[in-house]
Amino acid sequence: MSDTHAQTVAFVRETEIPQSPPPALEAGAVKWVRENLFSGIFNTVLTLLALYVVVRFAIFVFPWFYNGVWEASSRKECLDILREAGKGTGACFAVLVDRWDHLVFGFKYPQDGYWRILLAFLLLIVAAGPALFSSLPRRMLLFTAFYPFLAFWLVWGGSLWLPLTILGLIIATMLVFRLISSQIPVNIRQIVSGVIGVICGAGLAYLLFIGAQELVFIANSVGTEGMIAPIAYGVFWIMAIFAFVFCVPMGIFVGYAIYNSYEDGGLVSIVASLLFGYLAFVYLLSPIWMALNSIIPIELQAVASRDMGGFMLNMLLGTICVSLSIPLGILLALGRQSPMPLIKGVCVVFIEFIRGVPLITLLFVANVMLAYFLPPESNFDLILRVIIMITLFSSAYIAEVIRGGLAALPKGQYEAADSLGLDYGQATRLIILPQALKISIPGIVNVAVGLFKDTTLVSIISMFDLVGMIRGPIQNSTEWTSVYWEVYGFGAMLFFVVCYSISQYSQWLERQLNTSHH
Amino acid sequence: MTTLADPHKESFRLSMLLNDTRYRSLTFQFIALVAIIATMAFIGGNLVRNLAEAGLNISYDFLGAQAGYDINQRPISYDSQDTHGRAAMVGLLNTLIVAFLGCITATIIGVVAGVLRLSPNWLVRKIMAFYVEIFRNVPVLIWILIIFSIMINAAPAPNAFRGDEPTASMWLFDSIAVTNRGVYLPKPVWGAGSLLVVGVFIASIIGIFLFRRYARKQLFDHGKLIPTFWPSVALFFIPVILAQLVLGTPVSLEYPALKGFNFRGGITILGSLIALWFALSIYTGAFIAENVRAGILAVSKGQTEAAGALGLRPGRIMNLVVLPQALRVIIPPLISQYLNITKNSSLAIAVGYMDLTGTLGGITLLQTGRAIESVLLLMLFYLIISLSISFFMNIYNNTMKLQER
Amino acid sequence: ATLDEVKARGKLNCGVTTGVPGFAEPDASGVWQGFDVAVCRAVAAAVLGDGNAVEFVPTTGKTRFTALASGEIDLLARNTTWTFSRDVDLKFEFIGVNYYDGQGFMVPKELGVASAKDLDGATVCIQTGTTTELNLADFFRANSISYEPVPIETGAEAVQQYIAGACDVYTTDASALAAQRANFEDPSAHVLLPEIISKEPLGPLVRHGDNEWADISRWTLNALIAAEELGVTSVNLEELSAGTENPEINRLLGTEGELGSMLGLDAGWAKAALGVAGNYGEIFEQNIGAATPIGLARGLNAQWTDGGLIYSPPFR
Amino acid sequence: MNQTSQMTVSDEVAIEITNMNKWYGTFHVLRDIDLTVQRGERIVICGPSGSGKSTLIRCINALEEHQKGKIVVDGTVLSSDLKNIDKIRSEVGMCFQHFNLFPHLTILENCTLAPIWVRKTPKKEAEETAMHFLEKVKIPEQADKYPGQLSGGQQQRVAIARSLCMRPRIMLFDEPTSALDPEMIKEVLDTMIELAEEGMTMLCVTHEMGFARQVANRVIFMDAGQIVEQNEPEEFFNNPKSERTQLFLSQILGH
Amino acid sequence: MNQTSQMTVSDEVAIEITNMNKWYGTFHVLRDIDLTVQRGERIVICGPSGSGKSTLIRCINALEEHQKGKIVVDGTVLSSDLKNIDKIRSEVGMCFQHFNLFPHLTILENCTLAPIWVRKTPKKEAEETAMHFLEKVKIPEQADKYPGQLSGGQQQRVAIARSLCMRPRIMLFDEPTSALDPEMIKEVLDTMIELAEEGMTMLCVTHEMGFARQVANRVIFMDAGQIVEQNEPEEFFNNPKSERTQLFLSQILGH
Ligand SMILES: Nc1ncnc2c1ncn2[C@@H]1O[C@H](COP(=O)(O)OP(=O)(O)OP(=O)(O)O)[C@@H](O)[C@H]1O
Ligand SMILES: Nc1ncnc2c1ncn2[C@@H]1O[C@H](COP(=O)(O)OP(=O)(O)OP(=O)(O)O)[C@@H](O)[C@H]1O
Ligand SMILES: NC(=O)CC[C@H](N)C(=O)O
Ligand SMILES: [Mg+2]
Ligand SMILES: [Mg+2]
Repeated sequence: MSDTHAQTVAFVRETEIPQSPPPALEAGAVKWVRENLFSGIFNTVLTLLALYVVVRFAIFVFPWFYNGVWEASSRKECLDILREAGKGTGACFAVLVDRWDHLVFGFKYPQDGYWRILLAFLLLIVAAGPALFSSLPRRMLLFTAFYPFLAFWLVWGGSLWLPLTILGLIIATMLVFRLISSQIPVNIRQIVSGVIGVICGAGLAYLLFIGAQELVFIANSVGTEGMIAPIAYGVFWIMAIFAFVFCVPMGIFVGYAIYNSYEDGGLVSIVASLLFGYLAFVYLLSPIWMALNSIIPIELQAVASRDMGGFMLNMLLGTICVSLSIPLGILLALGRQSPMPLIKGVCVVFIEFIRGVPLITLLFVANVMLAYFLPPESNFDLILRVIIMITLFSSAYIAEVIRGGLAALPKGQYEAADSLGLDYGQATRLIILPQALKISIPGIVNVAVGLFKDTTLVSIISMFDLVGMIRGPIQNSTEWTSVYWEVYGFGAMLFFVVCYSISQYSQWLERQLNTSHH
Repeated sequence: MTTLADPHKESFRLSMLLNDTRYRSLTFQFIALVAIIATMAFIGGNLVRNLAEAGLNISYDFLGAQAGYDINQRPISYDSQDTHGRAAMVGLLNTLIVAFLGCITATIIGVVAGVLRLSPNWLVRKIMAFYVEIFRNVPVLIWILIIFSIMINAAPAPNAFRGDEPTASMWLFDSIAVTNRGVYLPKPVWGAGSLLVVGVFIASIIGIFLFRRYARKQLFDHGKLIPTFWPSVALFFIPVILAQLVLGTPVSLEYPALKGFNFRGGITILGSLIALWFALSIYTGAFIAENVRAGILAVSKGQTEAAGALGLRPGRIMNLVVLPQALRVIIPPLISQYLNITKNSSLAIAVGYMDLTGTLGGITLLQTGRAIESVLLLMLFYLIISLSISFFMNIYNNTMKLQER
Repeated sequence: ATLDEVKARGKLNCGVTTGVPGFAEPDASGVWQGFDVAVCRAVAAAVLGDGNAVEFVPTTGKTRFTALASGEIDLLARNTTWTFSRDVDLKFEFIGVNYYDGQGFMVPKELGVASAKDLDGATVCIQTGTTTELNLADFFRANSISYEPVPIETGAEAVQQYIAGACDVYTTDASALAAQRANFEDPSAHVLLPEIISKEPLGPLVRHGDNEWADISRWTLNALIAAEELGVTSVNLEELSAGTENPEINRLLGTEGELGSMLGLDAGWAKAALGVAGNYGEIFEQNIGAATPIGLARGLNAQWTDGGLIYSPPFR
Repeated sequence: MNQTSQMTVSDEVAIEITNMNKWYGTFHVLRDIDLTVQRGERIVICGPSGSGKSTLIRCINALEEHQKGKIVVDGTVLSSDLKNIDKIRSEVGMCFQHFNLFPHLTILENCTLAPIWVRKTPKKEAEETAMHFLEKVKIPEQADKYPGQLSGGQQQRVAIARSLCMRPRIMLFDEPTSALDPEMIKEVLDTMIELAEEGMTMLCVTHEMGFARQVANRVIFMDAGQIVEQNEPEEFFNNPKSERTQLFLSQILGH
Repeated sequence: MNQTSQMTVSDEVAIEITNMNKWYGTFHVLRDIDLTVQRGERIVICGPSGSGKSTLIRCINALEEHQKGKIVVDGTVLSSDLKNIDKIRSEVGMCFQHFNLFPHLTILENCTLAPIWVRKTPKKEAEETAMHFLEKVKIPEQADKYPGQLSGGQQQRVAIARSLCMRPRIMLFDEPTSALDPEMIKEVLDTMIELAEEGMTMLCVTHEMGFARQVANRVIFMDAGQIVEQNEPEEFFNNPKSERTQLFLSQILGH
């Protein structure tokens, strides 16, 4: 047949050749094994080697696992049980049973309140849903917004009215904003703006004046002895003079700016609602919630931050810090994109500084330094200080992720927003961020996983998170001293389950973004 | 056309500070400046007041004071009579040592695991995926603790080497002792004439380089392909061994031996260093493996096919076509992994390895009570290390950029 | 002032160790127990009337001083040695001594070491940031013998390494050595060497500058000590507080004089403090005394009347 | 057609550009531009690539700053005063070559966004207006889809509707059809013609000479940052004065 | 033109494919392919997307394994023996749709890489050859640039030169022009025509029917993994026998 081609070039196939199954060697398990395990000398060696490793590992681990003792009250008892049963090696999982509560909830959380934590955790999944899966109904975001208040109440306990009142005041503040920005007539707004302008201007001038005094005080206490001190002395004096000189002009200017914004209501409504919010929180919050609580008391047993521990503490730190650092990260990313050198500079310095030092040093700051930076009477407990530092830490990383998202947006989007007359705030809020954030979600999730793992570092500043709990009370205790593998393995497993699922999610999301980008 | 007034010559009005694009950004920056100054005034004022209340002051004089404590790993000479400043230097060097070692082994582990993850061998692929996922998804601190516990509990104590029927024995003809305190290796002793041996060794290293260049030149000039691997290996060992024999073993080895409580002699690698080093490498190796895999996958299949169609063999395709391209993708994230190793090395504190955080941020801080000073200095050191690494990374990235239209 | 803060808070924040058996350790249900803990409870009872109104803040050698200096805790009762530099340079105020101690060495019996001077070349487990770390350096230097320090954060980890043989010797305060040995699977396989190489007066401490608060803490501790001397125990406390012949007991228990109000507390402050766990002697016996697994003898910590150093200034 | 359109040109001045100059760094993009557009006038701008057409259009909308000269839009002087810029932008609608729709919003949301946030129109009213203009560009049924789900021509029509929702008095088009496939170009041009017939003031950068002939009152030819020639379409196409124009037309019509 | 080319066809067999079958998993991509190519013959393969054209080409070059049947290239039987594969690959040059130049090497290095490492040609000689072929494809002046700096058409010409540097006796082209802009297509086709005129044996998957008419000795139409029809170009285009061919040609020429 073949040589026919050369002479008579023309060839037309009249019949269809049927599909036929591939040759036997080409299908089924045989082929699979041949291709995947023994497709060459090198591969065969590799396979045998790998098999050897796996088998050795199994021989080593399996009996240990299988012989595990689940019921005993101390390591000694565990060993006795194993010895009696005549088993060589065996795990002492009894420690997990015995200290389960401590490992998961810390040893101070009230036992009858464990359901609260579990409930808060389950609801967290529901609340995070709409942010993580865009296919869920948008209306669920309402619950997401409500969730922090609910979770706060569930975890810390106390009166339900406290978070509810806070929520109410926040809503009230937003209503004030709405009212001033668009609902009231311009001439009334002019009066309001005037009043608020005067208040804020005067207040700012006063603050700056105090600041100037403070700076002089600092300069004087730094003194002029030594090598660096004179420089610092000079810098503080210059800043003091600056603050002093500009306290009145700044006050006037800001007051004027607020007044001047009465037409569009933008600035004045922001300032007014902030002012309102501040006053409401200072003067209305506790009377209202206490009054409400005395009428209809809905209370859970209050639990102090100090009493949080175990894996729960890791989860708490992880979720709180990540959620707080997202807004901060957005601001930093926007700041880093800003054309204003000073603002850009501050953001760059902050981000690069945070990314350049290990988290542990920041935790030292939380532990030993932060208290010195806050007013003497303020009483931040360690958890709060740690939350602040971890939040700052992760916000720098999140800022970099979001910056990537911002950079990926085409310039045309900015221009279209501009040409429609949207101002910077509107364009950012309505056009730029929704798109940039969507692109950034996988990156943010990765940062979140990293951060969640890093929350174990708090054990180094003697907090009893999961690792701290193991290294501290459990291994210290008379019963469970020198138990390692069981507890560390358990810890590793807990983290693995959480982190692995999250990172699988983020990979799924990345694939989604790659395929369905519209 | 009538010339109209230049619009920029308007008289200044206060509202222009807010509404005029030319002044607006200045205004904002000015306000930001004032806010920064106010924040500094707030923080600084609190600091000064709090310190005064506690009767403390800020001073770095303690760096010149006697430290009073001992450090078990001393890259430079140090004893308890030296100053806190010198102790900090010892710590800094220890940080750099573990970071450097960690970077090397993490790279090796990562590259091997990353390449094996793409192996056609199903079993190997799965094992590597297992390794990567297990290590990436569990905190490094837990790994450090687990590996340290393994070290301490699985390796024999020096005691076990003692007695008539020791339960443990040394490796490699009694030259290496692996104990739960560390690993003891033989140490070269430089006798008379050892300079010559060293000279021969250096010469043979140079020789290897020259030989490889010669081989390449042969290929390029005459199209002769000379194998280089085995000759290189031979060049590495044979001259030195010959020199040793001829000169009557001027370079002898000092073997570690159990004397008193511990092995003495030889080189000691502390258990804490090993645990930290190993944990950091294997943890970071998992991340590097992913980077390597991504880098290799980023080189399109078409490149391999084109090279194959030109008749290149798989090994050459890897060396000449895939790797050079993959490296460009791999190296930037690799450098950030190096940064992470350096930063994570501060977890040394969990196993008692005396790095910067252990000395300056640990014992010095505690013994002198100079918390603020020590922590600030600590952060400064890490910042300098990180910034220099990223500086070099940027230089590298710029030189390696692909030429585009 | 600290007193007002504590009262407002309704809880005393008291720093303790992360765990030394007998001195401070949470039991299986998370309640802190121990000799140092008892001091915290006594102060809480004196100030707030409730020995359970204490928030125990576990601290490591590393975090203890910063916790106190930064105001996170009001009182640190964590077998901390009273030294010049801590008192003067670190600006703390030691309010007394609740245990006279010294630094000792523990070695496995099988090593056959009889004296600390035989430890040449040994690997020594030591807690970082403690006085013992400095003493150790001085001791070996003075005797010109070498050693290798293994610095460790917490006592528990030190013990783990010591048991696993990662160090030959474990050194710290002799009391803590005894306490931790009591926890071993086989305590008799380990010996304490005869040398005590330092003085370690362990006592509670507070911040510099708040003398009122220091007074309250100091005299609460003294009340525990004086009560033992005067024979006031948890058994006869109620009976004696109805009034006795002994005016000092009366002043102590607040039935006579104004000592309480001088401190800014109720008249029954000392009674409340004693009501938690009894007097110094009782606390000692309960937590670390001969009848406990730790089994420390009173020794130097006997009342001065019994030839010891425990001595309270008069309540007058 | 040309006649009817010309009738709608009023005497009012919509845009007045005097002696305007612009530099990118040291590169002189626009040189001494003088241009007056009457209300209702429809101007087509053409010229070789890089001649500064886009830049001119974008200066009118303050998307780019000019460095010398004066631009007056609808009586408002374009200065660096944000108030003026805002005012001008809400008077002037703009259509881009790549549509620049907001991909995360539905078509309807794209159209109501600016009215709601800039004009503070109640949402309902804004939606009604939006539907009105979507009907005008003949895609009301796509209102709830996302831009990614539409064809290029449909997207460009949405972009036009989006601009119209702000009820601009002037529309700027920057090569609105050049990113489209041939069959879609017609859709968009039809919409633009309709708009022109209603008397909208329009400035349009385009190389669609058919469109220019049909609707323009004036064709402007730019080269190297200068306006080289301007004239009525008939004159311009049939009787170009400048050599450069002739060359350009020969290339463009030769296609 | 057709005549001259036909004259170069010799009697020697360059490629002989007998009863070749290939599966992807269980999917039967190539069915009973029989094809003999004489030395100097120029064959164009066309057919709808997914019909297995690329797969066929790639099987000849051992980029894909076939499971049944026999392929003999230049007398060498294609088996899984690495030696044979190497031999065949150095005889057969291949050009891909996306050029697949090595972006990290200069044009010259791209061209000398294989001669140096596979053929063990001295570098100097390899460079001379490379420059020779670069001149032939008319871009010697680009020798020191990187692929990223060239246009698509230039890149494809470099790819051809790179193959030629190995002095192959057979060239395979897989849609070499379909990733190119219209003006660049011509550049590349010109190069290929020149090659054809020199008597190179060529198998070319392409839909450029002009090219097929001008240079091919034979056009092969594939569908669903089978060779459906083959004929001389004139016959094939003017008088397709099979219905499927007719349908395909009507679509492709209708453009
Ligand atoms: N942001 C910028 N920075 C520097 N030069 C620019 C910038 N934008 C445009 N240019 C230059 O200004 C000149 C005019 O650009 P413009 O986009 O206005 O031309 P155009 O006439 O619209 O061309 P086209 O028909 O290609 O769109 C071009 O030479 C361009 O390179
Ligand atoms: N690696 C593969 N695994 C499985 N199926 C494949 C693979 N490569 C190609 N195919 C399938 O084999 C069939 C033939 O593919 P081939 O690329 O040869 O078609 P083609 O004729 O070149 O089409 P086109 O004109 O689109 O390039 C297609 O249906 C394709 O989906
Ligand atoms: N072991 C300890 O934690 C305390 C040690 C010693 N008493 C000190 O105060 O430093
Ligand atoms: Mg343009
Ligand atoms: Mg194909």
